[in-house]
Amino acid sequence: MTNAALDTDLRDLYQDLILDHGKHPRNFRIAKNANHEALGHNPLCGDRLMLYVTVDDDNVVQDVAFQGSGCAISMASASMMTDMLKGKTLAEVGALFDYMHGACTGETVTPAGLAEDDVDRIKALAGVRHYPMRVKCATLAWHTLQAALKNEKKVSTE
Amino acid sequence: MTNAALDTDLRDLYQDLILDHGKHPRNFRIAKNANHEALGHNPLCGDRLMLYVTVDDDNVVQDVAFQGSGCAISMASASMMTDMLKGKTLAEVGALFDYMHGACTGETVTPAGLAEDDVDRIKALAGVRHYPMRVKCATLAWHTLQAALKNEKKVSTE
Amino acid sequence: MANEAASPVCYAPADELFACAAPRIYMAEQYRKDFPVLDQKIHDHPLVYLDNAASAQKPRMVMDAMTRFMENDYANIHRGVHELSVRATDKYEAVRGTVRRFINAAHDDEIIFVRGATDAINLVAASWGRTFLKAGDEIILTTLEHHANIVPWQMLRDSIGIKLVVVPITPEGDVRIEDVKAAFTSRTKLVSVAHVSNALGTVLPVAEIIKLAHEHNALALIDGCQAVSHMPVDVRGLDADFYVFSGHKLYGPTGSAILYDKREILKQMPPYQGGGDMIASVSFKETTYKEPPHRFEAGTPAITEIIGLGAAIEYVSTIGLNRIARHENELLAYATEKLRAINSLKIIGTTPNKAGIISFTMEGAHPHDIGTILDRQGVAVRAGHHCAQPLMEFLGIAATARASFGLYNTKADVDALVAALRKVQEIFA
Amino acid sequence: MANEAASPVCYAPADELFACAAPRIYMAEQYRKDFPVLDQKIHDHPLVYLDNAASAQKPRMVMDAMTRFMENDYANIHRGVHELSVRATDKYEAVRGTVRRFINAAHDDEIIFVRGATDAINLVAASWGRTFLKAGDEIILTTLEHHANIVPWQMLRDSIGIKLVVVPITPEGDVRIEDVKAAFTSRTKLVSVAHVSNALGTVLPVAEIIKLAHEHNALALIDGCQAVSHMPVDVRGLDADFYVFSGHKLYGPTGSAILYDKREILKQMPPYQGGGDMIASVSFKETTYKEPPHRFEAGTPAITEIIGLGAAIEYVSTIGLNRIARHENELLAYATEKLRAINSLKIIGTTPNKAGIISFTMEGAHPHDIGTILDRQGVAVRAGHHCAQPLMEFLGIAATARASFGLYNTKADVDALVAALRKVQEIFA
Ligand SMILES: Cc1ncc(COP(=O)(O)O)c(C=O)c1O
Ligand SMILES: Cc1ncc(COP(=O)(O)O)c(C=O)c1O
Repeated sequence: MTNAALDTDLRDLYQDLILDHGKHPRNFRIAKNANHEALGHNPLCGDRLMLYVTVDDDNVVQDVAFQGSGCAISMASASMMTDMLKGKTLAEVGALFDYMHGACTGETVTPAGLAEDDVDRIKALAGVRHYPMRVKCATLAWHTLQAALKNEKKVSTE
Repeated sequence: MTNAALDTDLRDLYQDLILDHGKHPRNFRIAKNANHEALGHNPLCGDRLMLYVTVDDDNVVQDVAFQGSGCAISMASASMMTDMLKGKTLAEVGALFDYMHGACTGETVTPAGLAEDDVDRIKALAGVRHYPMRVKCATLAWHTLQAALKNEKKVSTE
Repeated sequence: MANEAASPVCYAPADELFACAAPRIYMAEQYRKDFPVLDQKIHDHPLVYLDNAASAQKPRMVMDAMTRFMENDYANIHRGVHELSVRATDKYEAVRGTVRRFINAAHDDEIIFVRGATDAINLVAASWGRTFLKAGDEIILTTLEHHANIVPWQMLRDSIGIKLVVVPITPEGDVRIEDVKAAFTSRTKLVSVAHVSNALGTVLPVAEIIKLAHEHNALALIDGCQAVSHMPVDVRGLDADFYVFSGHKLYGPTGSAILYDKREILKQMPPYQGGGDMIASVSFKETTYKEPPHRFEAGTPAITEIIGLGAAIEYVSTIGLNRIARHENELLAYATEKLRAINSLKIIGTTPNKAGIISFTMEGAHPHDIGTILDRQGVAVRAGHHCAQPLMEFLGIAATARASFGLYNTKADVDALVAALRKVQEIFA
Repeated sequence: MANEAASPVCYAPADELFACAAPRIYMAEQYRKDFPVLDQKIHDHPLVYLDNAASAQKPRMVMDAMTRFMENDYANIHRGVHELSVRATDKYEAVRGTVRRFINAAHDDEIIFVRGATDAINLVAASWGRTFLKAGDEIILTTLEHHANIVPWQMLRDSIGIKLVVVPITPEGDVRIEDVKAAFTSRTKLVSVAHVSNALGTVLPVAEIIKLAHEHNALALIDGCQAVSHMPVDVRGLDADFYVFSGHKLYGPTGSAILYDKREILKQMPPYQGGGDMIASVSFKETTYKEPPHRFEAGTPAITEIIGLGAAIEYVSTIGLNRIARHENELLAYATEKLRAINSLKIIGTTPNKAGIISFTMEGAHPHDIGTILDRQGVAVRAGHHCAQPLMEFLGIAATARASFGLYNTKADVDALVAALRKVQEIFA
């Protein structure tokens, strides 16, 4: 691999958007009054994150926050996810999850009805699909979200 | 190996003397009044024999008897041993043991001071030295003898 | 069971790897060349290997799979982000699927990789046994069990006070379902029996035994060591709760074995050994464990050997277990007929429900003498108690000689055995 | 210890196999060709394998020993009278002597063949621990132990109520003998510590620790997993009571490992697993066990793998552990210097008492990101908690990246690592 090819290859995973979210995670705080929360854990990497979600009576996500530690990919994924979720209905969240999951595992799911901005962000995260060991880093936040919404307190990906 | 060579080879182990003692073990009985006894066991083959030895105050073997079950080699060895021991002093028994042990493991021990008859019998048993897995069959009775004389109740060869 | 195994029906799932053509003619010679060890002389006679129940020989393909793995892909698994570790992990984990299909389990995570069948039964006794059994509870075994299916339960008995109930066998070597039925009480918690007896070759009616166990709210552990190489096994069809077997008897490497354990049961079992790779998190205060199967695979597993076991399963599956069963049953019938013709010889275990194993004694000749004389003629059989001393005691014998067949044995091997036995007769005439 | 290991004195017994010439120049290149796996490209870059602490690669000689054994001599051991079984048994048992000489034990029967170091420690915890310890007794560990030397003791603690006393390490990663001394009480029964830390590379003062243990009438278990491949080990010189290591980290096969256990202690230990080959006699009423070592080797062992381990020990002994130690210490010094020059990099574990392992973190880049970026450049390192979570917690970090050296690594490998780390810096600038 030439140096240029290597750069392209690595830049596919470590895009600026990812690096930026990894370094400066958004919504990185404890949200004590959230009505859903869950602890996500990837025993392989030791990545851990606590996710707080507030859903109102109309099934609209009012607030999402997280705290934790992990690699650039898992932190960026959590940060970008929190950014995307605010203001979405639970149905929209489900569609986003499905698209995200498909994108990271290499399935082709059409982003029907998703905001262009969200699709771009998820495409950035989907660089992991060429890094099999890192897929779980990208999906940890999303699995934790599912657990939180189902009121499961803990989730562990392996 | 030709059939003749095979016969010679197997006849080296299964000599008539061995087969005879194996089939018709001498001194095959319980000797309740023996002043030494021990149980010999070879867990590999399942060979088992109970040995009874009566030694008088002058350290002369007055009686030897055994009972048990096992292969032709171990039964013949026990039977021939009991035949040899009667009337011997413990010192003579020791010399016999050393010669027997050497003969079966391929060491060269000179049969200094041993009766010609005993030497012949031990040479017959020593056919096992070309059958490494069977050496313990031939020596079981002798190890049991040692245990009995040392007042150890059990011996197991492996 | 023997009949079922011999039927030409294709058992394997309709999956390329496991497709079996089941042609009418079985050519053991064609497979012999896959086993380099068979091509040698022992004491100037061609080797006739009839000690398959103790351990089977390894096809070139298994050795190659192990070597290739070590040459190309080797690394420790699960914990690495680098390429070799990814490849090694993928190959190791893929064998769970191979095993699942082989025994028709429902889920990959019901397949635990262990060191040997002995290890597997000790695991169940220590983990499940200590958790779910209490003093007075009963485990049903049979007289013909291998020590591996006796001693772990005795150790558990001596430690927590359970009771072992032993079902006797018939003089022919059969386990009768009525006798098993009679052994149940309200305290029965487990029935742990061999699928095929390693000492006699008897095929046990395990489907019926498992059914009985479940009717009595007990679980069933099947020791499949001698079954998986001789016949198709379907753990879901049988509804076994635990099923164990060793790789080395299935033409695979030593150090590899399988514990199949139903998901619902596995989930409730605490870990057996502690260490790396089986934990979710460790602190000196508190440690949490991973989900099965990893909870039960502490430390670095026998990675290369599991890859080898996967290759062995592919090898036998490609030939087809039905074909192997039919071939071995033919050999067994042929050998039985030939051995019956030797008048000083007595076959031990005369039930027709047998898989490729034949045990015998000879008048005047101890099994060890038989073993030695056969060996000098190149014929490898086993002589002894076959790790089944209670069975030997029950039969009133100290030992037997045992010939056991593998997929590469031929009628010529049986003829060589018979000729060699004539020499035993001659010597002990 | 590092100094001792680096000294040119010939440690090996004056025995042909183990003769070591200890020439001044070490040519890792000369040994690289023995390891076929090293000769490949990963993501178009030549493989630089620096994950030896997780598992070492296998020389051709080890694979050949295993294959040759399976091609020529394979059979189950101990129980057979036929030729193959005799050969297999002899070869398997001969490895006890090879191991004895390698670690300078007194007797072959002090060498127990087990599945892994994890298996070995679990065996000691279950057999010795349950027999000789009671509620309130104490075991001393250190903060830097591998989970394999923590979890088995926790399981024992939770089952019988012993206490675990943990000796902290210094910020440099050292275990100070004063701190160990302070941990003893009248209830201390065992000290169980690593010889070399797998996470930091620290060489512990085990000789002094063992002496302290014995002064306090306690025993000492040394986890030698990371020591035996890096330096000569002399269990009698150390006076260790238990010494454990895995074959796969010593260039040997997976599924093979050693528990060295002093004869007088071993004799008093009840069996761990029950099954075939470890019994003297079995009946449903009463079972008696064989003497050590066989009492602790239930069932069919990893025969082929033990043969392979014997070959691996011959391989490293022929090169000479002193030479390997000197070579790796040179690499370690070279790597330490080069890594220090990377300003965003922090070496974790800065004691000079280290064997060929170097752990580090980088500002702004998580170890897993480092691992991925290195892998894309062909450099295999490990990233994570290295099965030492309590240590990570103590250090206040989640994970490290770790480069660990083997006898085949070169300064060029270190240069490749450094170049690859520059790319991490670039990306995470
Ligand atoms: C220091 C130490 N102890 C114990 C172990 C456990 O060895 P294994 O996984 O081979 O059982 C390891 C290796 O992972 C180690 O490095
Ligand atoms: C019926 C049966 N069960 C259990 C075992 C034990 O298997 P392993 O020695 O591979 O642990 C054997 C093989 O010896 C066997 O034949």
